[in-house]
Amino acid sequence: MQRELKYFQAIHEATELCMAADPSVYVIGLGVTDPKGVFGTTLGLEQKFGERRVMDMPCAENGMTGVVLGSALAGMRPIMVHQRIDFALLAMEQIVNQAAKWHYMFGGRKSAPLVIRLLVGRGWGQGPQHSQSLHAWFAHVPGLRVVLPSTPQDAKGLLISSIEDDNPVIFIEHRWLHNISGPVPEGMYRAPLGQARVLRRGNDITIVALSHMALEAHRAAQTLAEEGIDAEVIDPRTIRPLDEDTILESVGRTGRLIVADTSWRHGGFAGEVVARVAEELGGQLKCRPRRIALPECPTPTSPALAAHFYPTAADIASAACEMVQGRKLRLAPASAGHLDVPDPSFAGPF
Amino acid sequence: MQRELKYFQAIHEATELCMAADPSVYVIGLGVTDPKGVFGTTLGLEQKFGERRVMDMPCAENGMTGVVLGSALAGMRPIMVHQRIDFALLAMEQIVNQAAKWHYMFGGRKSAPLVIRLLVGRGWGQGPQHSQSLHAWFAHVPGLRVVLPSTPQDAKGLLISSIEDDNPVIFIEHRWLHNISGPVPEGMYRAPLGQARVLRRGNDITIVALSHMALEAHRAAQTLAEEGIDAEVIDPRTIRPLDEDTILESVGRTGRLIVADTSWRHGGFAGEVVARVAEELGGQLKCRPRRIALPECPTPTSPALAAHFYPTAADIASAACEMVQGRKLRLAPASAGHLDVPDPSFAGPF
Amino acid sequence: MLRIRLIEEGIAAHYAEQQMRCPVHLCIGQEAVAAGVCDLLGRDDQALSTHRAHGHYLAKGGDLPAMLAEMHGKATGCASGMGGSMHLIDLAAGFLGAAPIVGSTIPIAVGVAFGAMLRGERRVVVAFFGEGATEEGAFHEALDFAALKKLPVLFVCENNLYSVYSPLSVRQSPARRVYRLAEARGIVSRRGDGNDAAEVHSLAGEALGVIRSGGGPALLEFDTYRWREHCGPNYDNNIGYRGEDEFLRWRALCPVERLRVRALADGAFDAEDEQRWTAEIQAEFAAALRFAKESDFPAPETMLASVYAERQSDEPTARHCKPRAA
Amino acid sequence: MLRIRLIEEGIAAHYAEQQMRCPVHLCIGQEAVAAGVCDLLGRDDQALSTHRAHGHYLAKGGDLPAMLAEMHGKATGCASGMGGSMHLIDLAAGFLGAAPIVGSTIPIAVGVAFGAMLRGERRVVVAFFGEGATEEGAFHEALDFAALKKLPVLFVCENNLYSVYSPLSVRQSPARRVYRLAEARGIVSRRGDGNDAAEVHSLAGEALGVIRSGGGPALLEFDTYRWREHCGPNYDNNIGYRGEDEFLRWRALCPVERLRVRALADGAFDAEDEQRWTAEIQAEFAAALRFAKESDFPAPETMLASVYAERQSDEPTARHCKPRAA
Ligand SMILES: Cc1ncc(C[n+]2csc(CCOP(=O)(O)OP(=O)(O)O)c2C)c(N)n1
Ligand SMILES: Cc1ncc(C[n+]2csc(CCOP(=O)(O)OP(=O)(O)O)c2C)c(N)n1
Ligand SMILES: [Mg+2]
Ligand SMILES: [Mg+2]
Repeated sequence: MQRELKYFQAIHEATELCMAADPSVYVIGLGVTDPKGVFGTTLGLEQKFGERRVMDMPCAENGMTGVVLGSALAGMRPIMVHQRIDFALLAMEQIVNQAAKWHYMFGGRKSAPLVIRLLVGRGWGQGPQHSQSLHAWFAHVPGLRVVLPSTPQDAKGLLISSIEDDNPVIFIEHRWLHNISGPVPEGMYRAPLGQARVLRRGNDITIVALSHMALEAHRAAQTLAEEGIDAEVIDPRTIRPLDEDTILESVGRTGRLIVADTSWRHGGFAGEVVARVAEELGGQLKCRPRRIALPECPTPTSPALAAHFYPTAADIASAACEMVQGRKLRLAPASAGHLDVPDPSFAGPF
Repeated sequence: MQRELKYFQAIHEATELCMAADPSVYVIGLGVTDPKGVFGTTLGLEQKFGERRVMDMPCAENGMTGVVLGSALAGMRPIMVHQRIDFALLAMEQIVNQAAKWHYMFGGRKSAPLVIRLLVGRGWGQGPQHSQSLHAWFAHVPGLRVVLPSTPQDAKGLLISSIEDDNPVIFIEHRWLHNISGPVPEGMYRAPLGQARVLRRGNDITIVALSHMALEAHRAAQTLAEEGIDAEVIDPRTIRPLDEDTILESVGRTGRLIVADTSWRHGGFAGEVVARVAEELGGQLKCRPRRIALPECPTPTSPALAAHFYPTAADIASAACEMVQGRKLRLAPASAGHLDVPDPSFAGPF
Repeated sequence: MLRIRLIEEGIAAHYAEQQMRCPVHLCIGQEAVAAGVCDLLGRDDQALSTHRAHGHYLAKGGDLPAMLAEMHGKATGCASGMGGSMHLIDLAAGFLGAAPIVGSTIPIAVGVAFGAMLRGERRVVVAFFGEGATEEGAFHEALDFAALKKLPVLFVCENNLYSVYSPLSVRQSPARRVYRLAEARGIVSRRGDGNDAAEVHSLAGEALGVIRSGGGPALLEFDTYRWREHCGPNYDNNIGYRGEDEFLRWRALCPVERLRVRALADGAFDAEDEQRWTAEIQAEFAAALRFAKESDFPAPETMLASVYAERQSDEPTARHCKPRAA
Repeated sequence: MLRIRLIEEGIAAHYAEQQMRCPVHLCIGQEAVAAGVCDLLGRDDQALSTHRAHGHYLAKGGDLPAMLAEMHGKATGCASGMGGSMHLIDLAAGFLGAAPIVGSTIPIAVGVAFGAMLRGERRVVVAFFGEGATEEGAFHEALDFAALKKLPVLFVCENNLYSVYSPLSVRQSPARRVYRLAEARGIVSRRGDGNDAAEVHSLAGEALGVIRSGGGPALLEFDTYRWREHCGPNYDNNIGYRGEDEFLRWRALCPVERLRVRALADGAFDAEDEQRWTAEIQAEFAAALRFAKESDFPAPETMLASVYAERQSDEPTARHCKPRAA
């Protein structure tokens, strides 16, 4: 039987393995050495590798991104961690103007191998400034790679590939994935950057789902199976590069497409997926594609509104049912309990 | 006969009119009072309105955006100018976390009326860090409005509407539009935010084109007319909100869609337009939609590469010809002259 | 000050009920700064703050029931439930807003003062922030602009030695002092004991004197200490980032207790006053908490209602309608 | 220094041909800083700069033909034509890069020093920048981190009074001095005459002494003046943002001339040496220009070639291939 780890443990293990294998890998970020260790992902690393390889930093996201980039130019392989994407907005200049373009704008003379781990917050009143999921921005920028694993196994394999990659990699972790469990092989292994994972095979409809929505899509597929609908669930895993082939092959077969995203619909990455399919498969679809994404407002803090803000498996399943069978889905009432926590172990607020 | 103005003069006139009408309007930005006056758009305003209403600022884009936001909360209506979008990357935190969300996150108690004018550079070795066109980022953010006029008349009407709007408005001006001429009515008038302009009516194909690409699309339509193809050209003018209706009506009629954007294709706004059409008109298209956008690399500086980097009217026309008539278009060889200047009056470098 | 303490303790006591479903950053141990500074502000003066805003909001006169309702995510909250504990606002009290991105409200506060200056309004704007925020570029850019325009801004830095669990030693060089950074711009700056309400009061008085007489901005750096965990109601001296002994040293310097002892000695109030006040505050808190709990949650349709501000008038552009040319 | 001057003048003379189709920011008038500082650097030491980088690149030993080819957009350029004048690089010479976003290369330079420290390499990294860059938060964040980690960074600020056409008065309060901002972090800082090569040399020598002996970073602020327009080959004292008189005052303080006069007086060189050098440099420039003009433009297919770095080895992940567990 395969060993199971939680997603946060998989991140931890990947980091630890890469640090052991390559002395140029180091970890830096607010709180990476503190007692919480970024939701456990960096816990104990300082004790193991020393304070020169795992370190806290000043609250200066922009400048410190420049520092991290500079250290990469000097031959290090930094892993920078921000506890929220929202904080990294301070660092867009360094990430997008400098790091993403360094290799290109100097004619390929120097690469900038660095990983920036960005966490997406959710629940317990994270509110408008602690919950954004801006992967679409990064996906738009040539020179970056953008990775958002949804399973523990991929979290580990993709983080290893990201650390070993010679380019700036944006590695996005949804907070509600940190505590999910799944099989994780031991030792070093790599998941390729630019290859989607088919989470479930099916022939009636293709659901492309990003990050935490992959989980919701998987749940939706189970519900749909009970209704006689055989859904294929694809987690693109990286959205720059995007594995178009896997998606097109699937939609070519099922003729139906739902894209589920953790961010806003308008101008979001789900639109890119729909556009690709429209461009390549145009008339072959059996029905119109759909996007399931956030409504067009900042994240409201009140838990009473969170339930209306975040789409769930039920939304995906209903849409799929309409698309495949042309009927409304009757769902059992959602399980009791609060909609602002990922699982019962979560006791708020972060 | 209608009066003609250049685009930069239209921007200037809108600013001047709004400043005269409302004492709370003021202009701030690097170089707004200097002898170049941001390509003429702010020239003479300081002399007319005084240094308390038109002012230079420190080179501190992030902090100054916070300052501008604060002044809006105090009752002013600031117009902030950045000579390149690339510089505004420093200010994403203030724009996106603070300004865009201020009204919402305090339950609507306080609005943040401010306009941020962002210029897109092009030509003469502007290169990787002086030429980005990141409107798609802003379009993704609820709370912002995003405006990118392509004609002098709209530049004026939309800037007036933007200044009068009670929300943060991102106003994007492509550098290669500043010197185009067109009819501009005198006095105050408003172009609505959220309404596309049909630049040319036609029934064979719909070309949705943003900012400077609207010009290229219009040129393409002329070429196409000579080939017997009747293209409709739509400039959405604002991409948040997006006037979906005008686009859908048009594509519903023509059955064909090209979207031409000034930014990269992957994760860009053109994808949003294609996705909307796919979602709403699915099976009704006569052929697959296409995007015309930048190749997936930073802007190369060498003029020898610029010609390959920026798509032109010819690219749009060829695509349209293939889509409508299924044949390659034979184009007269491109007019002599450099491809890194907008018009003969341009003598570099900015 | 006692009021802030008791209210924060009240929040801490009720937080475990999981009805306040948002992060809370208590200011217990740091009350003297908020109280000492705000005591000298008028209604027209304004303030902005950070994630740790309860004390500033209350000291500036912010509405208590609306604050507790906000923390409960209720429609009656000071931000209609949209913001939670980290987004407090009370315009009537001159508390213009708090937001939790470290450093970001500092330039906004400077901008509020700048806007007021442009409008010819006379008021002081106070920016409250922690020493962690002085590491952000935004702080430096804000200082620079306030100095350039001689704006009536009082920068108040509460140096509580920590940013979350990170001690100063991993973030700032030992030689660095916040107040010296302001001095290097020619800004009047002082450092003081943030646990001594009288000292806060007197330094703030001096600084406000400079500002009000047109001398430009001033900065005050106050040494103080947060008693409870960074975020949440508990003590966390056991988890490893700081020691119980350090905490006890600081607790012995309790700002509330020090003021109390002095006031009792001075005869400014007596034990009976104190008991009465305590009872009054506790009753006020209980009533506010009841209000918060009994209030309704925001209706689902409000979720999309306030993304954009709409012009109030029917004629959307009436205000600007006089064209200059025919 | 003379070499920088003559090369910049050569660029200015040929710019109007419109073959250098990219912005150029000449450093004529400011050469002493680049020359005086770089003279004291070893090959292992490294430097980064800004939009106004020609002088720093050349003084650090950057390849001249590759620089001119870059400005001509040629494949033989130091950045293969991808960057232009604002993106110079010469790794062999220790010139790690220049980029035109104001302030942004300062933290990157600090990071290079930090990386070197982590790798146990001993070298000094110099960050060249203008006084405008000190207004950016990035500068402050970079200073803080360098001070915190005691990094071997020399911050060199060329204060030429202007940021594009904007004088200091609209950007910085009169009391603000760059070197005092560094002092407030405990960083050794000096201000000096940037038009006096000897003074630059001696202050840089002292600062490098501190840095090399482990004393942490140092900052030097040099007063100087740009003679030509902000961007481009011309004089622009007539367009209104500064006066001819101010320019003439500064031209009288020409760094090249001052060094020349002193050297001739000292007998360090004579008129004949001078003539010979001038001729040599002009020949060098002419040859480099010819090289630039004759070089090929990059082929279209190179446009997409270097967006991403590819691992060199065939086995893409060989380096890390030893799994710890079976
Ligand atoms: C830009 C940004 N970075 C990081 C955080 C995470 N964070 C929240 S509070 C905090 C501590 C800030 O310390 P300080 O300013 O001293 O305030 P204190 O909590 O001590 O009152 C941090 C780092 C944030 N909210 N914003
Ligand atoms: C972030 C950013 N803002 C604005 C600009 C436009 N700009 C280019 S050079 C320059 C002047 C900077 O002044 P300074 O640092 O003193 O350098 P100098 O040109 O005087 O050498 C400015 C503002 C830019 N390149 N980057
Ligand atoms: Mg603190
Ligand atoms: Mg300067």
